[in-house]
Amino acid sequence: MAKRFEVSLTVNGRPVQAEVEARKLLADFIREDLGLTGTHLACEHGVCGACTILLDGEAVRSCLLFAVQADGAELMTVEGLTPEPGTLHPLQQAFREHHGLQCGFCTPGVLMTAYALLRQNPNPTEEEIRAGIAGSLCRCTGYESIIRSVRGAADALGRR
Amino acid sequence: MTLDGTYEFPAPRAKVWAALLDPAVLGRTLPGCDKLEAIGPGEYRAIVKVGVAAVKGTFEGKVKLADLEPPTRYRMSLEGSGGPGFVRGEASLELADVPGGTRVSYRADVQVGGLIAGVGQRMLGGVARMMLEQFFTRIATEIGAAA
Amino acid sequence: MKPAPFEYVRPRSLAEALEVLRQHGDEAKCLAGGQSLVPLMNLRLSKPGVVVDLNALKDLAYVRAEDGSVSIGALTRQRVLETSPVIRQRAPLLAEVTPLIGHPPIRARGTFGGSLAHADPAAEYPAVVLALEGRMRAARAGSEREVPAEEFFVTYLTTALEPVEILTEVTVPVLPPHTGTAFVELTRRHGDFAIVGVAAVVTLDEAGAISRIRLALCGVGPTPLRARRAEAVLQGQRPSQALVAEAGRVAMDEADPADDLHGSAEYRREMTAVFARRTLGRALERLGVRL
Amino acid sequence: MATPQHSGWIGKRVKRLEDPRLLTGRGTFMDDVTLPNLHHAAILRSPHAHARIARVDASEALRLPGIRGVLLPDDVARMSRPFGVGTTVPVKYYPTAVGKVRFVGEPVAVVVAKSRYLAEDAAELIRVEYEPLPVVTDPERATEPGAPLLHEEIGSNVANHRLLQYGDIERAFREADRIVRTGRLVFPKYSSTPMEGYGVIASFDAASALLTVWSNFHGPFVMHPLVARSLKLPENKLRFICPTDNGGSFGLKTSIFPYLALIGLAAMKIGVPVKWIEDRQEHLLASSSGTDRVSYLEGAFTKEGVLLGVRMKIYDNVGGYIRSPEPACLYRPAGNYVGPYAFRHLEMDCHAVHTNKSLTGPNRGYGCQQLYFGLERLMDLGARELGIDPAELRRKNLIPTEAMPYTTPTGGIYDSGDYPQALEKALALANYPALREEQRRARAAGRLFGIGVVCCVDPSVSNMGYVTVGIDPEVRKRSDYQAKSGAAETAVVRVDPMGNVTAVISTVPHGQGHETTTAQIVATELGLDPEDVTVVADFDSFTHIWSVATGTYSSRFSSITASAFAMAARQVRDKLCAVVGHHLGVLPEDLVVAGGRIFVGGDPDRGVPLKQAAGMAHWNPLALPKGMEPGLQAMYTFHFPTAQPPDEQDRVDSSNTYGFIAEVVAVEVDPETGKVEIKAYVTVHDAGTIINPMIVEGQIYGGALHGIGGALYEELAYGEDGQFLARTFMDYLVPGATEAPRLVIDHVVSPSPFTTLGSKGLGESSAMTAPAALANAVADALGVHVDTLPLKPERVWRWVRQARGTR
Repeated sequence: MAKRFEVSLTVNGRPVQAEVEARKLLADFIREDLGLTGTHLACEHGVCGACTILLDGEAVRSCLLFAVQADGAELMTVEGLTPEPGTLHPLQQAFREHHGLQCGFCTPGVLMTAYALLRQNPNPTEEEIRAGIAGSLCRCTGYESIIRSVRGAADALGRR
Repeated sequence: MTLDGTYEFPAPRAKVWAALLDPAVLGRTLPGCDKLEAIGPGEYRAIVKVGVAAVKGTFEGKVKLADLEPPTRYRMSLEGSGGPGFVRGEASLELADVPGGTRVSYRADVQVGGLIAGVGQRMLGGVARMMLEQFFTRIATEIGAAA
Repeated sequence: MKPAPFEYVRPRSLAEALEVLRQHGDEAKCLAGGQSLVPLMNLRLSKPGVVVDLNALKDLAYVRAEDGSVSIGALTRQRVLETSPVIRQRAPLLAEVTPLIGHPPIRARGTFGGSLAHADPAAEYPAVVLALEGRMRAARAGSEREVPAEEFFVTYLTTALEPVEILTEVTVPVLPPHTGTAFVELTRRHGDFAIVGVAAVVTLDEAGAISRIRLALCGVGPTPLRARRAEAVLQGQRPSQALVAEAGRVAMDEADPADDLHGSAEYRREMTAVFARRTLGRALERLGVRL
Repeated sequence: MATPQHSGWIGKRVKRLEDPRLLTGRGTFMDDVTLPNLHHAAILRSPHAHARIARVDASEALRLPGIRGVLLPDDVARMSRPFGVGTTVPVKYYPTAVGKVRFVGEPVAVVVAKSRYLAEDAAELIRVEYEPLPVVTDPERATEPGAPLLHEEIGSNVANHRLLQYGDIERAFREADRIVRTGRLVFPKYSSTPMEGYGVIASFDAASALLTVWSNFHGPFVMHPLVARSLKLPENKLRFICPTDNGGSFGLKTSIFPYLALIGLAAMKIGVPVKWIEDRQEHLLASSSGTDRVSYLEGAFTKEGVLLGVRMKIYDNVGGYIRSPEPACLYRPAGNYVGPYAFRHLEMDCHAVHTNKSLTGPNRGYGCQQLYFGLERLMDLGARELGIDPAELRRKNLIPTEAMPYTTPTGGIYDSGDYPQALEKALALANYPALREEQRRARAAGRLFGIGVVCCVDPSVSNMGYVTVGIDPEVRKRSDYQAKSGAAETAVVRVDPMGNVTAVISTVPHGQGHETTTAQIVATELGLDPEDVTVVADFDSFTHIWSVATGTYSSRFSSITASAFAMAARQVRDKLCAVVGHHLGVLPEDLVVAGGRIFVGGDPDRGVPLKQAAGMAHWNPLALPKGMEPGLQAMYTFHFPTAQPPDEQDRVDSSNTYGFIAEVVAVEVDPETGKVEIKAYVTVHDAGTIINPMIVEGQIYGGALHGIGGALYEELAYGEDGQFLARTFMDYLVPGATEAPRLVIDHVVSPSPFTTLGSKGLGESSAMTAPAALANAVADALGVHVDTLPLKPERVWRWVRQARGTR
């Protein structure tokens, strides 16, 4: 039996304690152990961005971290974006408004990337948005609607 | 992938020949070689760890020597496979006297397949040349030590 | 694509980390940002027996202005180099090149030292540190040593670091006045590894001649390369279109590229000339010299 | 827009009903599905492109703790039958290699373990001895004598060959002033790489001999009987379930079916439910891809630029096994082989060829990007050789508007369209004369600036019969031959006893917003808001109504499924009116259904709420008009009378509706590096009535970027030794937000006379035009013949050198 490590962390504001094998990827831990299936795996080598979450406030690839590394960290996944059930965060609203998603598989990673981008740069130019989300691959939208969504969210958040 | 080149040893031909064909020497000099055992005349089974830095794969395979014309030329075929794919090759080696020693000329056709062929393409040729260089240098050391 | 099993250690101090390496030697592999190592592990191209997670060594993450130089802790996240005012001021080439590395979530996690120790010859940092003549500090249990960038990169993914050593810090000298720097690369997409990349550090004397020149290439050899012969062409000369073009042609001959899917050796060589010229042009432009 | 009496929600930018769950991470994708005692599979794949399997030894793997079992080639050969294929050659295609491997990545064994991690550990321990064989990767070369043979039982690498002749091709070429030849064109192998890969769970209930397979398959459901036969199961002992959400396909997931069989076999042999989630490396290696094609085209032109006839010789590379629906890449555009042009004489020498590459199949635009790359290169070469502007040459050859509906020489019936208007619109939006002027200025300054113009017919709703064009008409004439035709789709609309409306779709959408558009259509017919309609988007072959054509592919939703739902909802509306009319003592036709009520036209107070009307139908059947069935639901199956099987001359209306695309693209090429930059991209579509312009725009953007990806970045590249070189997203280059151009999009609306709402499909959209458009633009910039893709910098740089050398 492989050695297991105890980890305690905060996920979407809630404390979590678990035991993990060292090699378990953080993305798998989030999906399988925590049941937060909004985080998706689509390349497992850090290129596509579908598994992007916030780790201590920074957008990172959860497929390139081992769960054991998240000990003591604060994570936020797409499930943590929504203030309360049945509502949408302005970022999510903007994606709906501007048709920033089609199949929705890349969407959680795009949202978390955009969330971090807007926190660091609340009023990004189009070029900054493109560079900011370039690490999130989407095969449905051609990105235009995603760019509009992020811009729309920046406007909405700026008005708040 | 074709690899060719020459390497000069400051040692007489017979000695170089002997070293190149000695399984004990080969076991010590083949880069990454964990194990080399004779399984027949001119035929060996080998376990070799191949790669650079953290990128390494273990290959299990066979080395076969053929068309031996001591101390002038022989052919060597190798095939190995492991988690990251497979390596197959055919090499011909030729030994010639040069002033002060022996020149070994080699020409090898190497086929690499599977994961390493797909992910490591950019580095394959370079790594293969590096390993050959390492091999010959170690052989030279062996010959030197024996002298 | 799940990694093979490994033993995991997260040392709390550098000394502890070095001790672990001393015990495990070649079997151990240091994990910093993980943006290169973990993909290799997920592909099972890399199967270290022991993973030594350096991320608890917070005191290896810093950017410090020193007298005549700037020191960067190996565990400094790339994102920090992108935004640090000290870097912007004292090593602007590092600030310039950082946004070219991957994408924000990669740089949020990826570390400066990790990229250098991984030593992918197509990566940007190794070439830049070479051009900046950085000095690498390598620690091992009980001692440490300094390795000039020039000697640090040995071959593909291989550095002068011994299995028992950890890269702890890189120091780059502050450049003399009237120095212009630039990095320009050819990639197929934004954020990709370079097909060819060139870093240039150019200093002009009062007469407008090139008094100091460092030119480093990435993507065109088993390591990042200093284009010394091209530097020699430029050294002491007044910059001109013809001179820069000549330097590019010479740099092309210094390149030692291999083929891959994105560019043949021949193309990479030819692009070395183009990008050496473009990089020099940009560095000079920053000194107010228009060719 | 069309159907003025019912426009309602049609044509509105209705926000998607799917979005809230997807935006909050609450979608249900394949990997989110789980079962009790679920085990996980890893697949061991061939590192060889072509080799005999001498020995497979899994003993060491089976000793690893946590391993539940393995499925080996012998098991597969014993437990299953080869899949049926779309040609008459005796190819033995199983879900794993049997005897031989024929491409890198071909499954060899399946390991089932407690976790994917453990399964991968064990897969590494399976020892397979291979005896390598010579390799061939080029489809033309594979047809030559002495080429390595993949399937000994066929005796040739040609998996399918048809010589199709329409009109009088000899005469066309005799009467031509100029014969224009493309030479050898090579269309590369690429894919749309959906972000979610394949996923399968199989669970076998031995007691009832029932195999249930969850997957993100999306049709056509003809693959269900295909899998059942291969597994030796009666169709009603094989249950397909698809979760609500599917992370993209673009046609790729049609080809998941061999894995449904493979994981099914693993579950049957090992006796536990088995899940397999394809990882990215597996996806790039061995899921499916567009078909790479070598072709030669010749065009017979008059000196005025009128195209009289075309000859095409085609070698489609279907990889190691011709997997259904291949050779469909050759025949899917059979009805629109001539594109939007009026020429009447055509010869198609079609080959589908086995080589040591991975297998192919539908990929957004299927068959069309390959076809139009050839045809549109030919048009541009014709324009250049004849000294006619490329836009002008197209004007001269477009099918005139007044000819609609137009029957093509190959049997296609173009239902509607105003091609000239759409082309003029695209040229005007691009300011074509100004672009040409800019090009003159750029050239004078030594810059490489080029303009590409393309026109194409965008077919939607495949007629299932088209595939049989690949079968010799003599065979099709035999009495025991089952003729194939049609493209049926069934809609189910239910109103429950409380008046709530549910629509059940069987299309298994994967991002196209079918829930929203279905709700728009049903809400329009029933006078409701789209939010009032619950749309069931998951699929269960035991409970949904389906047939062989069911599913989402060939852009069929807005054409056929939309028609079916409009008709089913109208039936519900008619019944509501009948019930309420009976209740109120008025004629049903005097009633209006709107705002959740059924009332007398002009007298809104005289009516009942929908809830009450539904209640009558459910709660009090005896109060219904005499003879009326209780309950309130409708099922409507829509099909097209034009979807006949191919005739003896191989003519077939291969699709049921046909849209049109005109594009004008401008590029600038860096002469020193060969890097191509898109400066302008104008795309004009005629897809009939538009149901949701927001969704339509999204489809065009997505389709265009797939085409652009194939044209500039993406390639499933192989070495000559058959080794696969694009195993990760580091080497398979998917364009990101920094690579994506902004498009100028516009529409011409020519409603289809064949569909209920006048709408056609456009989901494949610019995926079929962008490769040709960019090829033409780069050729125009450089003054060279662009004969292959992708336009990667090195390739373009070599052309620049060639152009400069010869100029």
